[in-house]
Amino acid sequence: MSQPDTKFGEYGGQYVPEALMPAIEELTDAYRRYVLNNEAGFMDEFSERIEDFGGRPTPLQRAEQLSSRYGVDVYLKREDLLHGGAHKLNNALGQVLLAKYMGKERIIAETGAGQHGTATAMAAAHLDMPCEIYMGRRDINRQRPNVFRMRLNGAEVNPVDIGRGTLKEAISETMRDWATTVETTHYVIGSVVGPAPFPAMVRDFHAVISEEIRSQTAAKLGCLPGSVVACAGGGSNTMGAFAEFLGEDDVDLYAVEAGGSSLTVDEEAGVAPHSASLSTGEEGVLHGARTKLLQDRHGQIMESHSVSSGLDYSGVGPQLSHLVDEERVTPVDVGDDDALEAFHRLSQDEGIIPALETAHAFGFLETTLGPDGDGSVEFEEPVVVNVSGRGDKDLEAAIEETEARELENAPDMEVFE
Amino acid sequence: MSQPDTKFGEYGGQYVPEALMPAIEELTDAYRRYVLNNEAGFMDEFSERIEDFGGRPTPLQRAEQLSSRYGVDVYLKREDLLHGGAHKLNNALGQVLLAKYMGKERIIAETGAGQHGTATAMAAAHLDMPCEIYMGRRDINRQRPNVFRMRLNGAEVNPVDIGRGTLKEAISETMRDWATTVETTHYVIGSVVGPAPFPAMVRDFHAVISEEIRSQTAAKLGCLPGSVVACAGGGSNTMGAFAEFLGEDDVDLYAVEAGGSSLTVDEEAGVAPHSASLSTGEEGVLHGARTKLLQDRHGQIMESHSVSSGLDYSGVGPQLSHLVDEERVTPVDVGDDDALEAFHRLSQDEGIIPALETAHAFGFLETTLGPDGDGSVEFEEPVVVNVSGRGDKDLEAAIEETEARELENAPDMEVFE
Amino acid sequence: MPYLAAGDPDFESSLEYVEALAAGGADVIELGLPFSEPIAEGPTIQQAVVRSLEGGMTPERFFEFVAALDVDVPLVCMTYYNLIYQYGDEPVRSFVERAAEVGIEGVVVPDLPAEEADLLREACDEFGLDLIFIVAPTTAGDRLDRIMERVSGYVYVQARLGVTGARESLSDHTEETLARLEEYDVPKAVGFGISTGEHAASVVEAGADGVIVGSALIEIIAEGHETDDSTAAVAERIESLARELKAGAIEGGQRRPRPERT
Amino acid sequence: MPYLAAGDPDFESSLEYVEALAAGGADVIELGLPFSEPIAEGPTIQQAVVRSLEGGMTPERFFEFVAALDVDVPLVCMTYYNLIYQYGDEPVRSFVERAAEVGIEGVVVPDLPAEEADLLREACDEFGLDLIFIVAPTTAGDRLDRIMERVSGYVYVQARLGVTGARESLSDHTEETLARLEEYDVPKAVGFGISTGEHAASVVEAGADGVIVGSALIEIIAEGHETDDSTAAVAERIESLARELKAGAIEGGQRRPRPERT
Ligand SMILES: Cc1ncc(COP(=O)(O)O)c(C=O)c1O
Ligand SMILES: Cc1ncc(COP(=O)(O)O)c(C=O)c1O
Repeated sequence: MSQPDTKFGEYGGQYVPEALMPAIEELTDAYRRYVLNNEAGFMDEFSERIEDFGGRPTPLQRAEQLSSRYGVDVYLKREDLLHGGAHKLNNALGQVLLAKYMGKERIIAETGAGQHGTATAMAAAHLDMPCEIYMGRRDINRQRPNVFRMRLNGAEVNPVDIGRGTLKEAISETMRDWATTVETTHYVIGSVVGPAPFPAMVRDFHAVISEEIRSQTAAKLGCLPGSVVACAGGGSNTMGAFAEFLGEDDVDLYAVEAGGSSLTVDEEAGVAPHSASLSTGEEGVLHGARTKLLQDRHGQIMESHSVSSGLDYSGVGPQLSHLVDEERVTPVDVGDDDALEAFHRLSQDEGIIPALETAHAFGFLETTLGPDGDGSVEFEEPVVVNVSGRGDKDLEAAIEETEARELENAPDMEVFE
Repeated sequence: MSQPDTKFGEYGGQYVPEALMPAIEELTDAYRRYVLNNEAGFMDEFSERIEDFGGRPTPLQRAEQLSSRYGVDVYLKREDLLHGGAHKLNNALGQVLLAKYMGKERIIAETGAGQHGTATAMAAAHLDMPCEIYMGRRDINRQRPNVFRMRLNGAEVNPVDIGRGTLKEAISETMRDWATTVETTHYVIGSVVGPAPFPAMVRDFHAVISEEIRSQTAAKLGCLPGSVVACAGGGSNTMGAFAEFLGEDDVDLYAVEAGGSSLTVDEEAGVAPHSASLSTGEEGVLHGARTKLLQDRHGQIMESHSVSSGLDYSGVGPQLSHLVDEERVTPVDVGDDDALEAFHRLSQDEGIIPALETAHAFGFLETTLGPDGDGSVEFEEPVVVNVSGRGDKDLEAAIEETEARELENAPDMEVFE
Repeated sequence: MPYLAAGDPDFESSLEYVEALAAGGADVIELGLPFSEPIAEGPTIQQAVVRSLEGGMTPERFFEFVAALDVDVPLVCMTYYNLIYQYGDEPVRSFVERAAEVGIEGVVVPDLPAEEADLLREACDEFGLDLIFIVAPTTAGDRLDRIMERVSGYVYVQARLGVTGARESLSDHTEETLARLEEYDVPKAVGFGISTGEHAASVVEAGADGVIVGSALIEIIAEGHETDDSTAAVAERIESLARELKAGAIEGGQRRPRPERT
Repeated sequence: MPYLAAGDPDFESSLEYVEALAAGGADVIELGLPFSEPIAEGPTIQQAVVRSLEGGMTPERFFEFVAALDVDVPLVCMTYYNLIYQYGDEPVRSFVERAAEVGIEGVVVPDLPAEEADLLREACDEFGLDLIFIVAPTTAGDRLDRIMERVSGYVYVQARLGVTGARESLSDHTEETLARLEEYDVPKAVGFGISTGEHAASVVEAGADGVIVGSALIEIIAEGHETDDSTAAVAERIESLARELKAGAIEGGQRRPRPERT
């Protein structure tokens, strides 16, 4: 029998209130049986549902304009085409189905960009489970369409007013709900974060991304990818895109974090104007796991910042922290401005409006290989970029943030008025 | 060599200004060579692009909750998962690619719901063609997210202020542009309407829908569908879902039109409070084709109405008119209220937020088979419903329209305020 | 050859405007029967169509309008195919019959290419009406032959691509198209964009037998309508532009290089 | 056993409030060192945390706070693991060393289950601090054994699922959990939701050796803070609730059925 990973080097673990521990043990057991060992055909049912309901496999598409712009072969893994509009459904559907196998009666989840909440609400509707989503007030305002979508799918959306009202606060609040309702409720965590077994389990549900990439590059090109590039908030699309290649040393792995407006921090205010926990964070314990964090010198967690709600998080998955320490994964960062430019570039040049999160991954190509790129990276080809989600949820935010800046490639917004 | 269909019984033809006729002859020739006879591998390139860029094949998913609600086996053809969020890309990508093969330098298109405009803008960005979209002012206000998306993809959006500012006016205005720029410009018409060869050509680009349905029901169930249900505005998703089965008499075909608020008309005001041209329209000539139309006794075209912009059109594809006369296709209609209820039902029960257009197809199941259904139809099983698009573009409109009504299954909208 | 939309902005005024055209020297008058989807018209005529329809214009009213006209100039009806098709009991034939009855001498149908015109051709022949076709700058070769075989009365030469509407300058296409048409022995009337006597002169100079002017005249009506001018005042302005155009056309004819007779 | 967040709403007042607790008869005082992500706390304590952090509380200030306290009651520090882990040069050990130095006698860490507690256990042993674990209504079987093996000082019995916060009524879970713990020879303090003397009495009657009251006390501070009451007035109210709770606990002990000695 396969056994769950609970630690990744020094990272990971289970730092949660005692009230949750029995549930976490139960979940660990269910994860081992159903996910790792396909008991009762769980993984077969998951695969079938993620294909039929979710729309897998997603294509691997050559990016013609970007390839010629950068002079390297760029391929797009089109997770934006998954039902709901982001990779998030892989995990949400997997966990809601698991909750069903475990006999749970209620689903709760946190959400940042709203994509995980949307995916969870969709999966819960699909599998006929009641569902409540916690979302920071600030994120609610940044991602209204996703709030509508969750409600339409029959989920309750609970605004979280604590702190800055972003993902960090939403996770804390969902944990509080879970501590109260743990006997009947499963907490569908939205990224490769939280106490074991979540980081490993969420990764495994998303690993289908890299499994498909592997067979698609093999079929189309007869090779492995040379580089895989994915944005990283908590790091679930990242780990999903990397999982199959961790043992393939020839495949370079780049995790692109949100550089926000700057990498310097304001300790006094407890605010980091970025979300680059892998590049700049320090080891600590947050939301149930030991990992790299944005924290002040006392260990208080700092508020992060990114133009994209989904990357706006002070922590990161423990396995990614470990892979960075091991130098298997290269962490890089892309700031708000470059991400917005990349958002417009992909929309205009490739006809794909990416999520603002995803735009960071493309910003990395531009800041290294673009006309004004710093040439700091030699990409092994083909370069596969994970298009973790589409930008429909970001239209208002992208327009507003674009208007607040002088971007080279901003479209004329006049007709929008 | 295969030859284009230009007439369908008495319907179809080419009723356009002389200035356009040479372009239409040129297009007919290109359609025959590239599409029908795969010259220069055109159709191979189209297939590859619609897979890699578009995300084909789309799944055929069993609708578990609906199947048990209605006691018949219901399957969903998931065109909502196509890039852009609707079936529209099949045609838009096909035509933009064809324009490229024809050496055209500029793309124009009309749009109603904005889905065709979005699809065209995406295809044009993907294939690096400049693009302008005409859209009625009223539709611009009903479907703002799609306006944003077109602009982000680099398309110009030209508001049309004539008449009621919906699809009919947008088509007329695009024809005017085309009449001015016909030498360099291709008009990507958005449905199986307009002068020949458009109705046949648009159908052929969408026929992939029914080709996939055929092979999917064969593989999953070992049979053909018993019934295929699709909403019909112009009728492109409809013809796409039906095309493969036209010669299979055992497959029942239902075209669901928008019943709007009522099937009665106000001749005085020149307004039909519905868009049911197949069920209630009379033969006439509009936008280049002879077909069934909503018109007053003098032959003036009536303004149509539907809660869904994409069905809000006074005409319908000529081939559908012919198929209805031949009794091969059964036209039915579903009103605004039932469509909205179906919108909420699919969102809540299946975790799929459909386009308001698509919701009409589901409303038909409810009004016949639901708890208060009239039992008027004996469905042959399996029933395949074409999920022509997703509802992200409709969030605001659906909420507003829902609030204006007393619907049984409307979700609580409170958190949206 | 002026064009007005019948009934713009109302039945009575419109009668006076048409009569003013006749008084201004028009050789033929094109009378528009407004259709709700005028796909070949630019904004000026679209607005005229809206005004006329809002004023209650219908095909039957149109025929009454023609019957009520007191002019001695040939009248041509310009309308879209659906109205012709829907009228009366016999598609197309009823319309043409009624048109002949009220004294219309020809029809132009902007959305009816020669290919789809057999029914209308037949009816026109039966009742002795001219069927006028439009030749566009894009029309050439076989198409042109096909059209010219079918045309009667005159051919409407579309001066430029696009839709109707008054323009500041003339199109380069005009001369080209006229040259292409030289070999055909049918009167050529050039329209689309002509708005001044000087335009008319150059077009006739280039070989046209007549000019068709619509939007420029309709702009006068639209302005008058907006500023609530008296019908008589507007009619006077219309007559004066008609006169200018006529004079221009005559002047253009004189400017024309004489055919060299050796 | 009352709980307050150190430094709520400011350093000086908070000192007085803690001293008021002692004056009110507290047997042990739990002092919270606020962490920015208090995942086990309900709204009342979350607000206290915010007030204290905004007042400039840090781990070092916390130790100064404890050092400055003039009370004769054992003090237990309640905080989250990240603060213990980050303090000083040696993760965990530095913190415990310093805590011992200022006279803290035990620590409770709500996000540290027994499984992850080895390092802290070691450090506590080294410096003679009690390591107090929480037992939840969901804790049973092997888990319970494992925890009870590691606990020292007392065990914190969580009266109900969920987060901290004053409640109107007591939880049914309390008796069950106390019953499950009977066999273990460790003092049992019950917390989560206790707000009145009567609560305290019934919990002690049900077998608890003490009650832990946090939110009910903090509500007094919050109210005083909002209405700008004097520190002395607030301290008096705190002392009086502490007294009521103490009286309740004693009363509960007396109500307890005497162990039958035959
Ligand atoms: C489209 C998209 N990409 C990426 C992310 C970041 O999450 P993760 O790092 O877990 O993939 C999000 C989170 O909401 C998202 O919506
Ligand atoms: C999702 C969707 N379905 C259906 C339609 C109606 O078009 P058609 O009847 O051509 O399929 C539209 C048009 O915009 C649409 O967006």
